[in-house]
Amino acid sequence: MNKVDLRHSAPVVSNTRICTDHYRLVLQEDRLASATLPGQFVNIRVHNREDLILRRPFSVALVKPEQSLFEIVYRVVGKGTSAMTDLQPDDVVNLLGPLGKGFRIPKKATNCLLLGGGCGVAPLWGVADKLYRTNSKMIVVLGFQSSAMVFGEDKFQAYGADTLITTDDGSYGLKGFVSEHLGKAMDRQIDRAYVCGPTPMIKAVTPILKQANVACEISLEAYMGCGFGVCLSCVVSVRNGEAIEKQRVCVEGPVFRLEDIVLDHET
Amino acid sequence: MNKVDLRHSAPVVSNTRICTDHYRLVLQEDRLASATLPGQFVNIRVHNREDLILRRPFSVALVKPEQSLFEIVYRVVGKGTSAMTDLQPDDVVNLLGPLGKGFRIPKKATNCLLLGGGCGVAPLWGVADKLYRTNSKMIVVLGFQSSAMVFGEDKFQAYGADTLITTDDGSYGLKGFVSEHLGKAMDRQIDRAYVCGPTPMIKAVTPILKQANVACEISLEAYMGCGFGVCLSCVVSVRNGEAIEKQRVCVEGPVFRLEDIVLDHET
Amino acid sequence: MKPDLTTNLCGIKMSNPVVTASGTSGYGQEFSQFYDLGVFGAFTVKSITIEKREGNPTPRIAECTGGLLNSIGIQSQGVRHFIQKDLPLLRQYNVPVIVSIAGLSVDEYPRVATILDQEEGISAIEVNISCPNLEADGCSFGGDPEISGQIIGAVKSTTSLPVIAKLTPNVTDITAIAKSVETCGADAVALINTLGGMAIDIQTRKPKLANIIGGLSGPVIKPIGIKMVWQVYNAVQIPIIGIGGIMTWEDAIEYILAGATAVGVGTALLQDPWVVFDIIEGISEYLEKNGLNRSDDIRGKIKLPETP
Amino acid sequence: MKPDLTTNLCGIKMSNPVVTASGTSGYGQEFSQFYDLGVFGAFTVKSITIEKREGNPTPRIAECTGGLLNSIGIQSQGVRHFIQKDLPLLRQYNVPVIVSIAGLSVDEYPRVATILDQEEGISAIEVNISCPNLEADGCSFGGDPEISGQIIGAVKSTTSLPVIAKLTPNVTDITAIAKSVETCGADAVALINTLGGMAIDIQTRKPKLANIIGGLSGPVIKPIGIKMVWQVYNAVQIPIIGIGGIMTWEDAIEYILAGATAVGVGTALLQDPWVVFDIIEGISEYLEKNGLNRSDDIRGKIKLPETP
Ligand SMILES: Cc1cc2nc3c(=O)[nH]c(=O)nc-3n(C[C@H](O)[C@H](O)[C@H](O)COP(=O)(O)OP(=O)(O)OC[C@H]3O[C@@H](n4cnc5c(N)ncnc54)[C@H](O)[C@@H]3O)c2cc1C
Ligand SMILES: Cc1cc2nc3c(=O)[nH]c(=O)nc-3n(C[C@H](O)[C@H](O)[C@H](O)COP(=O)(O)OP(=O)(O)OC[C@H]3O[C@@H](n4cnc5c(N)ncnc54)[C@H](O)[C@@H]3O)c2cc1C
Ligand SMILES: Cc1cc2nc3c(=O)[nH]c(=O)nc-3n(C[C@H](O)[C@H](O)[C@H](O)COP(=O)(O)O)c2cc1C
Ligand SMILES: Cc1cc2nc3c(=O)[nH]c(=O)nc-3n(C[C@H](O)[C@H](O)[C@H](O)COP(=O)(O)O)c2cc1C
Ligand code: FES
Ligand code: FES
Repeated sequence: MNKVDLRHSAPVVSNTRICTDHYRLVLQEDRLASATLPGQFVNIRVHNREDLILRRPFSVALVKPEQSLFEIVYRVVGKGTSAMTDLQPDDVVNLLGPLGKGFRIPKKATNCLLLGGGCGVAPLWGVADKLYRTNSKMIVVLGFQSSAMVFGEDKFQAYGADTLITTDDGSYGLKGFVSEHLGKAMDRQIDRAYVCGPTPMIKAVTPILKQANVACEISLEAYMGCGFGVCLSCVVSVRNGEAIEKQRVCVEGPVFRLEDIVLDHET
Repeated sequence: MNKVDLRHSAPVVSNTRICTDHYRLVLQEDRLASATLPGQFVNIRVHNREDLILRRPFSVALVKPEQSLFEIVYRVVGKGTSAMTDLQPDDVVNLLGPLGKGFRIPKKATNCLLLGGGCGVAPLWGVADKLYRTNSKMIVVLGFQSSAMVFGEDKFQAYGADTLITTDDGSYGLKGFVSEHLGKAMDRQIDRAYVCGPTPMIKAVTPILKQANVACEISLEAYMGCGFGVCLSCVVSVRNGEAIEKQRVCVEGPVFRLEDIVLDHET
Repeated sequence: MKPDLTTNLCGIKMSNPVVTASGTSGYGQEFSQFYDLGVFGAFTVKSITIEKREGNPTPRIAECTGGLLNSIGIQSQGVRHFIQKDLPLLRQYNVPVIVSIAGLSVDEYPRVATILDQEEGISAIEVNISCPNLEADGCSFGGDPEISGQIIGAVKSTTSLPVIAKLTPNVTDITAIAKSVETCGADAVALINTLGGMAIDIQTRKPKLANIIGGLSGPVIKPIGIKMVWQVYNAVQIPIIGIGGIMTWEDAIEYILAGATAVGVGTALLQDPWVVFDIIEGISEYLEKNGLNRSDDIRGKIKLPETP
Repeated sequence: MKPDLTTNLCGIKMSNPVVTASGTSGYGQEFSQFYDLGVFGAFTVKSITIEKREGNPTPRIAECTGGLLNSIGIQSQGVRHFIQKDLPLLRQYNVPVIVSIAGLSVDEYPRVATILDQEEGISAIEVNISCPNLEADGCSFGGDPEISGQIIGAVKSTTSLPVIAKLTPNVTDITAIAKSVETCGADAVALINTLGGMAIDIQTRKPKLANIIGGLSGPVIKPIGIKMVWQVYNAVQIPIIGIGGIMTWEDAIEYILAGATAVGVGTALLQDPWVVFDIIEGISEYLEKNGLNRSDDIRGKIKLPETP
């Protein structure tokens, strides 16, 4: 049997602040740049620090296989992500990946809706990149807290996507949550939807998407102990036929089909 | 009552390797540069790292009050001292000091013997500096493991001291331990002796110095929990009149009078 | 409005909830050179025995990842020396003094307490029944609910001062010990003391402590302390001094949320005696930011997950 | 000459002393994608129960300084599922398989063991009497010497396989438990399981684990594990699997010096499954540098300080 080596030492190419609290980290690693699908993630061991026992999981935002590059966008929320802001070009990042199952991208052109919130916007870059190559039509709706947190709009526009920005406080684009402005987008012809964002956003958009009856995939987050399936810390309730069972976000996910997700009190 | 503030944030001026495993760290701090006596120490919190709970104690090697500078020489032996080698100019070191009681330097010229081993050589720089100002005569005997570990000879010579180097393997100066070559120095007129070095050296030279009946002060090391007297981890047995009692290396020492020291199995 | 940090711990009137943990600030002499001891809510002295004791051989301290192992043992000059030499200094400060006592046998405790009861300027007696270092196996009086209760009962009968039982975490069920000392009259409990631990230098093959076994303190023990404070909070009515790995104000708040009325700072004071100012300031700011006037308002008030 | 790492643990013939700690490497399926499971001295699977169990609500894991809190609970597909789906894969590898079993009641243990006893390809049964997460207060069967002994005795009577008792550190006297399980027939002991711990998010005021209380693992618990292994080594004759905070080969050697015959790696495998190679290599090099042929030569051989 062919064994998988998930370990990588990826040199930092750049680590730049892209808006309030968010950084874009570009890393060089040939295997990851070639093999990672949109929606898959890497698990980073921050500075090999002894006090940070757990790796930190981040979705891969975009891959550039020709240059052996891939990138993630991270939001500074705690110890690990704060320490990551120190990363300098040529520092080497210890990571495992690619992990999990990514978004399914059809081979043929389709009409797609991309729904992103906060740092969940970044993994949709990779989705857009793939869809662009299939000549799909894309409508993108992105939600941010305020204008200072907005990032990535240009990326989607570069792929020719129709891009709509909402901010909670109306300081940029439309005022309000993504869910409030989804109606407009849903009026169009949509075959597939891709969703990545914070849990409240997911909860808010789920009923609307269910109603619309489009093939929809959602990327979930969970606290992770390992990222490769052995610790069972990342489980969520998922429908499997009639039954509801525990599945691992790190292996069976992070991308799940809308109809399989059980959004109970735990998620 | 006047309160003492031992806390200092001292910028690094330089941090340079001076021989195998030994670094000279020059720091800028006015109060410390002015107030520290030879033989006193500072207690360094390495990089404010959460996994390094204890501060690391280092004797002050030399002070330059006019320039607000002081320096320590440290040997790389473990986690803390390894991390210290990363210190760059302008990094700021969190330290407490000056701590402990230093060497007593007479006001008038005397004939002095300075005995140092390994990184224990450095604190004698400060002693030599003070003695030089009293026009004292100095004989200096320094012991090192091998030629690659030798440092500081020139410093003593600059103070006009008669300087003798021994190395365990004979790769520089005289072959053998300091204790084996002490005889020569002891033939001269000596009024006071200052000793700083590893415990085996101290044990070896003690009988010789006792025999010679000179006023002798010795700097001891001990594992320290605080460095300012509250934890009682650094105690050694010391004669106090007829009694033998536990005294704290960090407060009553690190410099003790030869006749008070009890070198039992513990030290 | 600045929150009101004053705290009443079983009758001890404290200006704030932050106290020293016994054994990490001596008898006040050193800290009094640094700042006014009145900054503390209360000052707990290192455990005192009836007679002078040498403590354990050195090395008595070793570092481990995120923690400290110590086997100081109880080095004490004896209770009379404390009264003559140390207590007068402590009396000069406007700070409640908690005198920690230790014993080698059950009846030594009430003997020390009787002597202390005569003295002015003591606000409470803390009974260190944990003392994991006195016996080589790390066990202690504090491991047995009955003996723990006996000692507390005996001390109570000798003194009118509030009696605080300092509990060891090296037990199967901390609530059993807490309930027993409560029943026997303890006015408060302080927990946790150090956890039994050991480290070996793999190069020399020697234990890092001359006593082989020692007590673990510092950040590493915080999750254990939080758990035990929460359990004890739900088991007894008397107030709790929460201790174990408090290095920052965030840690102090965590203990208050777990149910502590006061918090004891130990290892952090060895690292930096001035940290107490940051901790008190931080508690005050946290309360203010959350629109709270007193730490009582959040004591034990964690938000429990709804059961499905 | 390369040292001989082969280790015999109560009849289990292992190529080296490094085993997986239960619950941190699943049932082998994931690791078998990474490398040949034969690299381990033995492979211990996650604890298995008689029936399918859901485990605890999420979040089930939280980090604390230098350690990990988990409250997975025993999420298990049940013993029959294990035999059908997981054991066949494990049998393909040249590695002794240790099956960890857990129960909600004393008699569930022998029931699981009876079913396993029928199966090929199992080298030993590890009895997880610690399981601190199943009951809310963190206590467990393993806190009581008698019940611990009872469970082990019951399991022994159902199987001819070697039986390993996995001990919880949340006890007053670990030697009492170890002696009891030895008397009742345990062929080896594994220790330590996780320490009861808890953490609170001070912003949300929620416990970081949905189960409120969890088990602490990782570097922070090493001093406690080392102490308990040393105490148990001096109390019983049966061999010990030393577990708790082993992240590096140095930690493994420290456990062997404390008295462990084999060492179990848990949290470190969550951080990096490949760390096992470094640990085995490091043990070998340490022995070689010190002119030793077998780890047995240093087992329990710490240099005790001379008494004055
Ligand atoms: C599959 C997946 C993909 C993710 N992708 C991204 C991304 O592209 N960009 C981004 O900014 N963030 C992403 N996250 C969240 C990110 O992992 C956390 O924000 C980060 O781990 C926080 O680390 P910290 O040390 O700064 O925070 P701390 O709170 O100090 O972290 C403590 C621990 O909690 C865990 N943790 C904290 N918050 C979360 C969270 N929201 N989800 C999961 N674990 C958490 C961490 O793993 C860490 O072990 C993703 C999470 C998952 C599970
Ligand atoms: C009063 C005094 C003055 C000193 N002066 C110097 C000096 O000028 N130059 C120098 O190189 N070293 C000096 N030392 C020794 C120095 O403190 C240790 O080498 C250093 O703390 C080792 O830290 P580490 O993290 O690299 O080693 P680690 O072994 O990783 O340290 C672990 C712990 O042990 C303590 N420790 C380790 N070795 C010693 C030791 N020999 N003495 C005391 N504590 C120790 C450290 O404080 C630390 O807490 C002095 C020690 C004392 C007590
Ligand atoms: C060096 C040292 C000495 C101690 N001495 C005592 C003591 O004499 N009596 C006592 O009750 N606790 C003693 N303790 C325990 C502390 O009071 C405290 O309970 C423990 O260290 C946990 O708190 P921390 O993590 O904040 O240090 C001592 C702790 C240390 C580190
Ligand atoms: C996520 C996780 C799950 C665990 N599950 C089990 C289990 O099912 N059965 C068991 O006996 N121990 C279990 N343990 C405990 C480990 O086997 C081990 O005893 C403990 O983690 C200490 O070792 P470590 O510090 O190397 O992790 C688990 C530990 C972790 C971290
Ligand atoms: S994170 Fe360990 S199983 Fe998913
Ligand atoms: S180091 Fe704490 S008393 Fe000396």
